[in-house]
Amino acid sequence: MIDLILLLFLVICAIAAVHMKDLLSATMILTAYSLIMALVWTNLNAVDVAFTEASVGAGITTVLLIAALSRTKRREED
Amino acid sequence: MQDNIIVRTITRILIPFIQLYGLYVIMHGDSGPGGGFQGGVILGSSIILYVIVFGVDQGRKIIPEKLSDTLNSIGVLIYAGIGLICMIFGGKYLEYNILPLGSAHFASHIGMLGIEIGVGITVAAVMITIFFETARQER
Amino acid sequence: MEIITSVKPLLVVSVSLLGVLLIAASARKPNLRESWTILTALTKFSLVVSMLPLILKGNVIEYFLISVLPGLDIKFRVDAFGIFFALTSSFLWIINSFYSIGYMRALKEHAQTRFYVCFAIALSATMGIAFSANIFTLFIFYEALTICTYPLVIHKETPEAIRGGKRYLTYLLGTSIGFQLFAIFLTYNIAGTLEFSNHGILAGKGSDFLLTIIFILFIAGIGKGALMPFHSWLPAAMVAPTPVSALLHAVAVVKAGVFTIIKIVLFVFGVDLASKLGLGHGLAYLASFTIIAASIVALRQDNLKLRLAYSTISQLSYIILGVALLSPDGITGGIMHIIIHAFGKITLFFTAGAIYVATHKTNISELDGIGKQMPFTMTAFTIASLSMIGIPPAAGFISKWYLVLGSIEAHQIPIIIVIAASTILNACYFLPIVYAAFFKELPPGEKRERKEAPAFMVVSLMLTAIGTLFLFFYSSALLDLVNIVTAGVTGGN
Amino acid sequence: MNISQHFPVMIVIIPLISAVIIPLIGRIRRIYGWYVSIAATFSSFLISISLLMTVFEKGRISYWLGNWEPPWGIEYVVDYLSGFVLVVISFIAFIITVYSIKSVGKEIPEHRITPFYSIYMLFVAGLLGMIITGDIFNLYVFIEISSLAGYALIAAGRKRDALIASYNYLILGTIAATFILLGIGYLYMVTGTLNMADLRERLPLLYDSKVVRTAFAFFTVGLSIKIALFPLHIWLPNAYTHAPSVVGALQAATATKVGVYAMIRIMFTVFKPQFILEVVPVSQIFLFLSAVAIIAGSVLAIGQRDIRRMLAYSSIGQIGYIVLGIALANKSSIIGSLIHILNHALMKGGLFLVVGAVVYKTGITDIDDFKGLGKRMPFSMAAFTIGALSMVGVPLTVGFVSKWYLALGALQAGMWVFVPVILISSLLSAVYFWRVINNIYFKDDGVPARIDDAPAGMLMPAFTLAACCIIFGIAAFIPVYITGFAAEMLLRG
Amino acid sequence: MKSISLFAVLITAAVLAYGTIDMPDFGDPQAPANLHVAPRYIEKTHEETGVTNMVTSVLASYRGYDTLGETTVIFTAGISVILLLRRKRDD
Amino acid sequence: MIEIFLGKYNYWIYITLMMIGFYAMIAKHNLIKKIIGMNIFQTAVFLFYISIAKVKGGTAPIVWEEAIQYDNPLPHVLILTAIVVSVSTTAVALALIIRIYKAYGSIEEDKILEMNN
Repeated sequence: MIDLILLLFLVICAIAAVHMKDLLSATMILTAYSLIMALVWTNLNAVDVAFTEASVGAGITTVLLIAALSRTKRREED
Repeated sequence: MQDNIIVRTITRILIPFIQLYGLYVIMHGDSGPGGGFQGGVILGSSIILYVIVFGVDQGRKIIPEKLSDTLNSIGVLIYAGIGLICMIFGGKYLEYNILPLGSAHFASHIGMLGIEIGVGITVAAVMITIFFETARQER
Repeated sequence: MEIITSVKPLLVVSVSLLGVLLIAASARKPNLRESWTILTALTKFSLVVSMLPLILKGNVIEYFLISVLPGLDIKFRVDAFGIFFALTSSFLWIINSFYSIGYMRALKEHAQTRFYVCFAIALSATMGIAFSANIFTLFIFYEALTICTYPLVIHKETPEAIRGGKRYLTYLLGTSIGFQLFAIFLTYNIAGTLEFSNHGILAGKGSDFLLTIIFILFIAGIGKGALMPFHSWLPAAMVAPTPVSALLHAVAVVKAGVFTIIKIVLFVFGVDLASKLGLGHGLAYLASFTIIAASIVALRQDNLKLRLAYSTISQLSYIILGVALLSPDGITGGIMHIIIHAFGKITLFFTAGAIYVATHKTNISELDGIGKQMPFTMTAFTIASLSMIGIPPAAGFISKWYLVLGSIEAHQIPIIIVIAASTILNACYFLPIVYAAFFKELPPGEKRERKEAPAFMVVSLMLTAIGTLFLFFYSSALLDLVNIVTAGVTGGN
Repeated sequence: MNISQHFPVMIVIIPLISAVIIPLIGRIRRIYGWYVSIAATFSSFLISISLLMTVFEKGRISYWLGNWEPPWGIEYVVDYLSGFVLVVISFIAFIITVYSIKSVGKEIPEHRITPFYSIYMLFVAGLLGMIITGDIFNLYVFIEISSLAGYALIAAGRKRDALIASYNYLILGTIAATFILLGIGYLYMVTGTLNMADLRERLPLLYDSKVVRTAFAFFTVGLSIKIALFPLHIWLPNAYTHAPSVVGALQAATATKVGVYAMIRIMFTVFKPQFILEVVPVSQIFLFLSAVAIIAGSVLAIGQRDIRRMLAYSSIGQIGYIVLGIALANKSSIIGSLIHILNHALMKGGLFLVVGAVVYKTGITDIDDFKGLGKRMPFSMAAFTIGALSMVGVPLTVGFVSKWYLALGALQAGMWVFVPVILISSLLSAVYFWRVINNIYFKDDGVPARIDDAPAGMLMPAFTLAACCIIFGIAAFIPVYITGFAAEMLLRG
Repeated sequence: MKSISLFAVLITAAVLAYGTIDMPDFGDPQAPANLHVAPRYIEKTHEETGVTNMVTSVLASYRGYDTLGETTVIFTAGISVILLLRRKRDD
Repeated sequence: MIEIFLGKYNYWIYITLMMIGFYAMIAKHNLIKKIIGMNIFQTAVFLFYISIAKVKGGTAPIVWEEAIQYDNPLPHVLILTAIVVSVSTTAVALALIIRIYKAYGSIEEDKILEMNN
C-alpha cells in the first residue's frame, strides 16, 4: 500500500515539476521527486541504487541546477 | 553566506565527518550498500558545501584547479591501470584473481577495492570540477 | 580469327594522356605546346594504323587491364568496327589540331592550354570508346568524354556559353546516368556479362518485354547520338569555338554516340534478337522522324553553325537508320556514313570557322558573294555540301547508295521515301548557300579582294574536302574493313 | 604475456588511457596532446588490421573481460563485420587526427585545445567500444561515452550557433539513448541475459512476445535518431554546419556509421534476419523510409548555400542508402551497405577535410563565394572533386561499387523500384555537387589572389582519403571480399 | 508544436502499454529475468569474489568493464564542462 | 483486464512518469525545463529496471544468513551505471545552457531560434 501512495506522489511531483513556472521551485520539486524515488527503491530492496539516487539525484543534480539557475534566469517565460 | 558565523562554524565542524563518512562508504562497498561512486559523491559534496559557504575563491585555495584536474585523470588511470596490471600477470583485462597476492579471494578483494578507490577519486574530483566551473560567477 | 594480346590499345588510349602532361608543362611556350599536340596526334594515328593489318586479316586484339568487380572489367578489344572509328577520329584529330592552332592564334583566345589539354583527353576517351571490350569500359570513357568536353564547350565563359554548357551537361549526364546506367545494370543482371559479342549477349535471356525496356533505356540513355527528343544539347553547344564544334560533330562526341548505339544494337542485342523483337523497325522509324524533322528545322536557321548543327542531327540519324535496318547493306551504309559524314561535316565547320575568322560573319544571309573573297574556302564548302546531299563524286553518295540498297533488302520502301525526301531537303538548305556565295553580288561597301583565313586553317579545310572526294574513289579499302564487321554480325554462327 | 591475445581490449583501452593522460601531459606543452592522440589512433588502427587478419585466419574472436565467461561477464567480439568496421573507423580517426592540429589551432580557443583532444580521444574510444562489444548494456555505456563527447566536441568552437545545435543534439541524443536503454531492459526482462550471442539463441522462442516487439521498436527508433534517419534527422544539419571543421569531419565520417553498425548488430545478430523480414515486417517500413531519406536528403541538399549544410543533408541521403541495403536484407544489398559505410566514411570525411582547409585558409563556407577557388587552392579542390565524384557514384570510385551492389540487391529482392531511386538520387547529387565544382573551376571572381593552397599537413590526409576512394573503386574486390564474408555471416539464419 | 509533441508522447505511451501486456507480473520469482544469468551472481558471489554485497561484486568484478565505462562517462562529463566553461587562466 | 492493471502497477506508473518527462523534453521551450524533464524521463526508466529486479519475498542482494531469496542484483548494477550517465548528461547540458545564456541572453528556445535567423 505504501508503495502505491509513494508512486502516486511521484506522479504528482513529476507533473508539478514540469508545470511550475518558477524554475527554482521546479528544481526543488525535482529534488523531492528524487527523494521519493529513492524511498520507492529502498522499498524495492535496491539499497545501493537508492543510496546513489539520494546522493546524486537529490544532491548533486539539485546543486548543479541551482548553480546553473544562479547564472541564468529563474523564471520560465511563456 | 560568507558572513554567517553559525553556518561557517558548523560547516567547519561537519566537513571532516562528511569526508570520513565518504571514505567509509568507499572502503565498505564490498559488505554493505555504497561503494566508490556513492563515496566519491559524498567526498565531493563535502567540498561543494565548503565552496557554497566560503565562496569559490576560497575553495580554489583548498583545491587548486591543477589538483582537481590531476585527480580527475588519476582515478580513471588507477582503474584502467589495475586492468593492465592484471594483463601483465597473465590474466584477462580486469581479472583480479590472477594478481599474486596470496589467495585468489584476497587478490580479487584488493582489486575491487583498488577500482573503488579509483572510481571514488574520479567522481569526487569531477563533481568538484563541475561545481567550480558551474558556480563561478561572472565578474 | 585469332585473338592477339597486345598492349597497343592501352597505349593508344594513354598516349594523349602523356601528351597532356607535356602540353600542360609547356603552357608558357605556345610553339612547343602546339608541337606536342601535333606530335601526340601523329603518334596516336600511327599506333592505330599499325594495328590495321592484323585487323584486316580478321584478327582481334585484346588487352585486359583490371577487374573492378566480378563481371565489370576494364578491358580493351580492337575489332574491325572499333579500328574503323579510331582511324576516323585519330586522323581527323591531326587535321583538327592544325586548324585549331590557326583558329586559336588568329582570334587570340584565352586559356589555350586548357583547350589543348581537354582536347587531348577527349581524344583519349574517344579511343577508349572505340576499343572498349564491354559496356562497362565503354560507359566509363563515355562519361569521361562528356566531362572533359565541358570546359571546351564553355570555353568563352560568357553567360550564354555557361548556359549552353549547362544544357550540354544536363542532357548528356542526365540521360547516361538516368537511363544508360540503368540499362547496363539490367543487362548485367539478366545476361551475367557485359562483353560485346558478334551475336549479342541478350538472346534468350529475360522476357521480351524486359528486353524491349532495356533497349529503350539504352537508346534514350545515349544522348550523344542526338536522336530526337534528346537532341537539343547539340545546338546549345554551338556556342563553343569552331574547332570544338568540329570535334563535337565530326571527330568525337556525336560519333561516339552513334558508335555506342551501333555497338548496343549489333553487339549487345544482336541482329537476330533485334529483328525478332521488332526493335530495328522502331529505331528506324525514330531515326526517320529525326532525319526529316531536323532537316526542316535546319532549313529555318539563319546562323550558319546552327544550320550545320541541325544538319548533323539529321545526318546522324542516317547512320542509326542504316544499322536499324539490320540488313548487311544497311549496316554497311550506316557505318560508312560515320567516316563520310565526319569528313564532310568537319569541312563544313572548318569553313564556318574560317569565315568567322576572316570576316566575323556568322549568318547565312550575310554570305552573299563571299565566294569571291574566299574562293578556296567556299570550294571546300561546296564539295562538302555535295557529300552531305549525296551527289557523286562526293563520298556521301556511297553511303546513301548502300542505305537504299539496305532498305530494299529489308523490304522497307517507306525508308527509301524518307531518304529521298531528306536528300531534297539537304539540297534545299545547302545549295542556296553555295549559290549565294558564288553568284550573288557582294553587299555594297565590301571589296572584291582575297580575305582568306590563316594558312593553317585553309590548308586543313582543303585537306578534308579533298578527303571527301578521295573517299569516293578509294572506298574499297574501307569497305573491306566494314565487310568484316557486317560479316561478323550478320553471318552464321 | 602474449600481447596479441589482448588486442580486442587494447583497441579501446589505448585511446581511453590516452584521453586520460592528455590533460596531464597537455600541461607541459599543448602540442603533446596531439602527439598522444596520433600515437593512440595509429596504434588502434594497426591493432584493428591485425584483428581483422586474425579473424580471417581463425574465425570469430571472443575476449572475456575479467575472464568471466559470457553471458555472466562482458564479452568482446571481433568477427568479419566488426573487424571491417573497426578498420574503417580507426583509419578515419587516425587520418583526421593527423589533419586536425592546424584547423583546431585556428577554430578553437587556445586554452581549450588540451581538453578538446582529451574529449576527442574519448569520442574515438566510445565509437570503437560500440563496435567491438558483444554485450548490449556495454553497447549502451559506450554509446553514451561517444555521445557525451560528441555534444561537447560540437560546442567546442567559437560560434554561438554551435551551442544551440549541440544542445538540441543532446536532448534528442538523450531521448535516443534512453529508448535504447529501455529496449535493453525489455529484452533483459524476458530473456534474463544481456549478451548478444546469448540473446540470439533465446529470442526466437519469444518472437511473438509483445515485450520483444516493443523492445525492438525502441531500439530501432533510438538508433534511427542516432543515425539521423529521415524524418528523425533534425539535429544533424545544424550540428554538422556549426561544429568546428575537424569535428564536422569526424562526426560525419564516423559517428553515424557506427550508429548504423549498431543497428545492423541489433537487427541481424541479436535478432535474426527472419525477424525483420517475416515475423514483424519492419523491413518494409525501413525500405520506405530509406527511399524517402535518399530523395529528400538529396533534394534538400540542392537548396543549401552553406557548403557544410549541403554536405550534412547529403549525409542524410547517404544514410538512406545504407539503411536501404540493410532493409533489403540479401547478400548483395548488405555488401552494398557495408561498402557504402566505408565509402561514405572516406568521401564525406575527405570532403569535410577539404572544407576545413578552405575555412582555415579563407574562412568562407558559402558556396557562392567558392568562385575561382580552383585556381587558388588547386590541390585541395582536386581532392574535393574526387570526393564529389565518388559521392555521385562515378565508375572507378568506391561510390560506384556500393551503389552497384545496392541496386543488385534491390533487383534480387524483386524490388526493382529502388533502382530508379538510386539513379535519381545520383543525378540529384550530381546536381548539387555540380554547383560547387562549377563555381570552383569555371568562375573567376571572388577569392582574393593572396590565398594559396592549404599546408601539407592538411592536404595529405585529404588526399589519402581521396586516394582511398579511387583505390577501393578500382581494386573493388578487396572490400567486396571482406564484406562478402560479413554479409554471409549476418544472413546465416 | 505542442500538438505534435503530444502526439509523439501518446504514440510512445501506446507502444509501451502494448508491450506491458505481455510482461511477467511484478515480483514474479519465475520471471525469466531472475532465472538465467542472475542466479549465479546470487549463489556464487561469495565463493567467486569473496565479497558479500552482490551489487558490488557484479559492479566491480563480473561486469567490471561496464564500471570502467561509467567512470569514463563521469570523466567525459568533467572534461566536457572544463572544455565548455573554463576561461583562459590569467597567468 | 484488472490483473493486467493491478499485477503490473509499477509498470503503468513508470510509463506515466516517463511520458511526463518526455513531453517536457520535447514540448517545453525553456532549456532548463527540458533538463528537468530529462531527469524525470530517465529516472522513470530506472524505476522500470528496479521493478524488474524485485522478487516477492526477496531481500536486498547482500549475503545474509537468514535470507531465503534475494532480489536480482543485475538490474541494480545497470542502473547504478545509468544514474551516473544521467548526472553526467545533466552536467554537460547545464554547462551548455550557461554558455547559451552568455551568448544569447535567454534560455527560451524559440527566442534563441529567432535570434539565429
